[in-house]
Amino acid sequence: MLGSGLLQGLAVTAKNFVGSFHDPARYTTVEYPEVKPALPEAYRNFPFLVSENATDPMGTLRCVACQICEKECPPQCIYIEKSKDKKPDAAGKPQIYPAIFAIDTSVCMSCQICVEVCPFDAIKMDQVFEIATTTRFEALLLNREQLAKPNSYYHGIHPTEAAEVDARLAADRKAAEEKAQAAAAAKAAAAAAAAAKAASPAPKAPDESRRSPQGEGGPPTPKPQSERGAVS
Amino acid sequence: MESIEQIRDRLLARFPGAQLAVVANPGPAAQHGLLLDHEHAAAIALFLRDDPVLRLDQCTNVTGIDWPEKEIVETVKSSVPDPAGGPAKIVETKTKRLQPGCLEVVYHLYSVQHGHGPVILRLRTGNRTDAVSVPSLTPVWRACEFQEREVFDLFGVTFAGHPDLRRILMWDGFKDFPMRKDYVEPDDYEWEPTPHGAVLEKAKVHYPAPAPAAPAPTAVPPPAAG
Amino acid sequence: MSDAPTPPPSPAHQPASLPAITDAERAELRRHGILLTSLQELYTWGNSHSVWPLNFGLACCAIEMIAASMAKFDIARFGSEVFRPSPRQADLLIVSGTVTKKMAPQVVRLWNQMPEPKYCIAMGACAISGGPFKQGYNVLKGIDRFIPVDIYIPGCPPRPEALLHGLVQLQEKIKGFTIKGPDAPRHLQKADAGEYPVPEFGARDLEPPHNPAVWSAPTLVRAEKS
Amino acid sequence: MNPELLTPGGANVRAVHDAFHGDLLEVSMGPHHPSTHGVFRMIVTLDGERIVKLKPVFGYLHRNHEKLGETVSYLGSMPYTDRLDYLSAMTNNWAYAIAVEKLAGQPVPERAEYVRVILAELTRLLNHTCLAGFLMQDCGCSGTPLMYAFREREKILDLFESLSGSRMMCNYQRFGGCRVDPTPAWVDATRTLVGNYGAFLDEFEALLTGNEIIMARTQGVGVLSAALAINAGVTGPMLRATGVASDLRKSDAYGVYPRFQFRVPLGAHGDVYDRYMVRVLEMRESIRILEQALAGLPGGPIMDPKAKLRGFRPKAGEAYGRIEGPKGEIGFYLVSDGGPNPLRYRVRPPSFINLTVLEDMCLGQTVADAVIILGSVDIVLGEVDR
Repeated sequence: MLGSGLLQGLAVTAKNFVGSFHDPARYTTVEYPEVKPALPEAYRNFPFLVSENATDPMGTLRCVACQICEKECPPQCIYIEKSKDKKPDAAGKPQIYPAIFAIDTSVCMSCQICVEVCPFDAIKMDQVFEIATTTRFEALLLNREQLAKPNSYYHGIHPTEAAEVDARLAADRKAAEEKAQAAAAAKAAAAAAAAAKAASPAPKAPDESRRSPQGEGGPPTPKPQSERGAVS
Repeated sequence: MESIEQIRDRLLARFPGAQLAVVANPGPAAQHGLLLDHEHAAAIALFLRDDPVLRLDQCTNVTGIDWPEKEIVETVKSSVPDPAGGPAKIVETKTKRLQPGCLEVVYHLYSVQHGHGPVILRLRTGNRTDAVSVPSLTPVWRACEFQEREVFDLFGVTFAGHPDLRRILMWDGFKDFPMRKDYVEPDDYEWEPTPHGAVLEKAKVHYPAPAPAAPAPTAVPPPAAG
Repeated sequence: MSDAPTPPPSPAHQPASLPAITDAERAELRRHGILLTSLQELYTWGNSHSVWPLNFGLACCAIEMIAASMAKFDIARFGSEVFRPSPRQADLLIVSGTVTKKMAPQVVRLWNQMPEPKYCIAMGACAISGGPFKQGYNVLKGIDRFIPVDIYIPGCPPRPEALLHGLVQLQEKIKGFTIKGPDAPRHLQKADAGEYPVPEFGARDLEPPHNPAVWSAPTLVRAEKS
Repeated sequence: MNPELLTPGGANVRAVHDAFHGDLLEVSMGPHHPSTHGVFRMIVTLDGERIVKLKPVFGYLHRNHEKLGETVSYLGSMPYTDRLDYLSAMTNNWAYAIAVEKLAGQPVPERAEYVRVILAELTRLLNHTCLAGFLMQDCGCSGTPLMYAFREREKILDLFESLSGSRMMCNYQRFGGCRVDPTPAWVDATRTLVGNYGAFLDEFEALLTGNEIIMARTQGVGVLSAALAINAGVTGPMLRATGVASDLRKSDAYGVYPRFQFRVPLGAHGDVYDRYMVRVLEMRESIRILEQALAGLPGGPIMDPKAKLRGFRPKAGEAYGRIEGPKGEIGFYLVSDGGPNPLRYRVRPPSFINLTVLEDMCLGQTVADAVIILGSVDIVLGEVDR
């Protein structure tokens, strides 16, 4: 019958209209400014820098200014200048740190490649999206101080991933300590030998090899693929 | 499907005067190409389209490649026998050779009817400046119409026999061919807060002359060191 | 000062400069059931809650803009659901996506055709600065090179919630306007031209590449990399 | 095949013009026009209300994707592919990954192949649903079908977001696998969505498919012949609506598609209605594929352990990889000279090449029909202009 298709369609819209008053599946509107959206753990917006300690964010940045993310960033929105001096990191080891670390959020496309290539788990993706501003040049270029956020914040937004990262870092640190102890023992043995045979060079601390690459070299210990965040 | 050599041999039997060369692809994909001469290109394309065995009725992809001039250093090792009767000396002679550049148009052909492919056809221009014409295959496959226009627009290859050869992506008065390797883009860099590499070089042109003693002006407060 | 039965603006929405009456006095009056408002408040209140956007999408961000106008995010809750197809009926230009050099003159023309008061939101990285496509030959490095932008929403693309947040920011900005004086909106100031020059297509770039009356970037000197 | 039909501005133009003897009017539609799906522009020459000539104008969203692809690394191009056809980022990712994997001879683990199929079919659902909504918007059903389509789109986007971190720009595939492993919870959520999608399609079809106005508006409009469609490189649902059984999932048998039972819906008339119906039927088949893929999802690694993320330098050579995207054959042609970035990076955009026949479909139709014919081609400007 001519018109039956139209009536059928009207029945569908009527069902949706009535349903929107009592059926949660048909009432889909989120009440955004009042109710903040429940963001999934994997959600990413712009990068931030992880610092170990909330009280001294600049002193405990994980970033060692290796500039890998700067090179890999497809739209080139990261700018890093290395420090001239070294400062102790969270483990007390002297490290180069980023004297300038800037991210131009007016260019960043939130692709997460900087996070994937960082061998030090120093840069991670933030979830803050309410960043509309009235000025472009000052407000959208984030510098080191604005980017640094403590590890606890990271745990708050990506709990599963952060726990994995912490476990991995702890394992690395432990392995490095054991190696250092072994090296120290070897050094002691070598020193005993050197007492007889003068001027033997001290072996390089193995921890140095993990934290040393600056510039051209690849990442020292690429993360195994299976450990790359399995978050959903 | 026949191998590219079989297709070449069949084509040579059909078009005796044609200059055909197999362009080998050393990569794992092993999709080899067939370089055609300009004179027979359209006839060969028509043959490939209508041949009942091949029936390459669809030309899915047309694209250009820019091969700029390249200086190739060839090292030839030759052993010179020692006149004194000792072991032969190995002498390396390096010759520099200028490989002329060209623009290349690549066609990927598939058969919808038989479900096979790709057969890759290649056409090369004489050089990159004045002899930039190749025959158009749009009369054989309509699919080439917009894609050849795009190659004309971005690479500057002119297609003889194309029904409507105009710029397609850039505006009509545009003067350059942006996909060529030696294209220099207009200088509109003024605010580049995160430059490196080539962008830094371009941004530097806009930097003010450094003041003798005063610190360089910055738009954002420099982060406190510490 | 005129009394009118309008919904009281929430304290956060108070304009900054009200010489006659303080917020505390106003709150006290409201407690007694007296609503006070001014012509200025009425004007900005009405203005800010009926911002009709232009039905104008450029690229990826336009899909998120459409999503924001659909059932889940429902931009109608902010009085902005009436997407007008004609610029003559629109108040807000949401530049949602990459502005290419080929498109930039049309965007400026659309902006010129919109009646005052009009506002512009640059949605997404591309509209702000060219974004990930910034280093390309056909991409305008930010729409603010030619027209004044009120709100920048970074993101690639921003979530629909981020667009709503940007819209709320715009409403806040409108509520902060005064009818006269230095805080008056752009269109009520005598210096404002209203019409913005439309760039022309040049041989290699837009002419001019930016409008110096609207846009000037600070210089940020970056050092040579070690 | 009549060669005159294949030449633009051929026999059709003169025939129509002679029949009407009217004065011609040139109308520019776009680049800002509510019906052009973005910044597409058509210069239409009208004789009364009939179209005698139609020239598409491109380039308003030409953002030099291919040039950028030659300046950034192979990995760095992956997020840019999201922005090609921004309604179906996952299939763009996959097509690019397949091309690079061909170029480098990189194997992909089985689990990743299954996940890719799941995501590609979800993308197909998403794209076809939105397209149906936009097409109906062009027909004049303002709002309602698009609202319903976007309601379902949000559900699929929630899945994409919880897996990849972004609603639209997923950047999910890698060379030799996928970036993150889906959790069992994600797989369950997908199963629920797929289970409910059939009911939504029933509702959507009840709203649209039998509607007399839509039938009157779309049947017999924009007819495309099979011979011209093949010759003009038309692919995807547009080609199948003309009755040509061509689906790369069957003919190329890439990924793990040969393991799944599904049919390829074909049209008979090649008009706008057939193109709509083919897409609706394809969604039903996608649901079948999704059910099979979710049931058979194997364990194991999601990335090939030997796959390289940084410093990826394939050997010199070239490769053309293609898959069946929602809009047709999306392919990537890569030429490597052994360096960190490709020497040539070319995207074969399906909707751009499908537009080749736009003029042929529109000739003789009214200007209002041109709008829905364009709608039925299913273009996304990010891909048309790149």
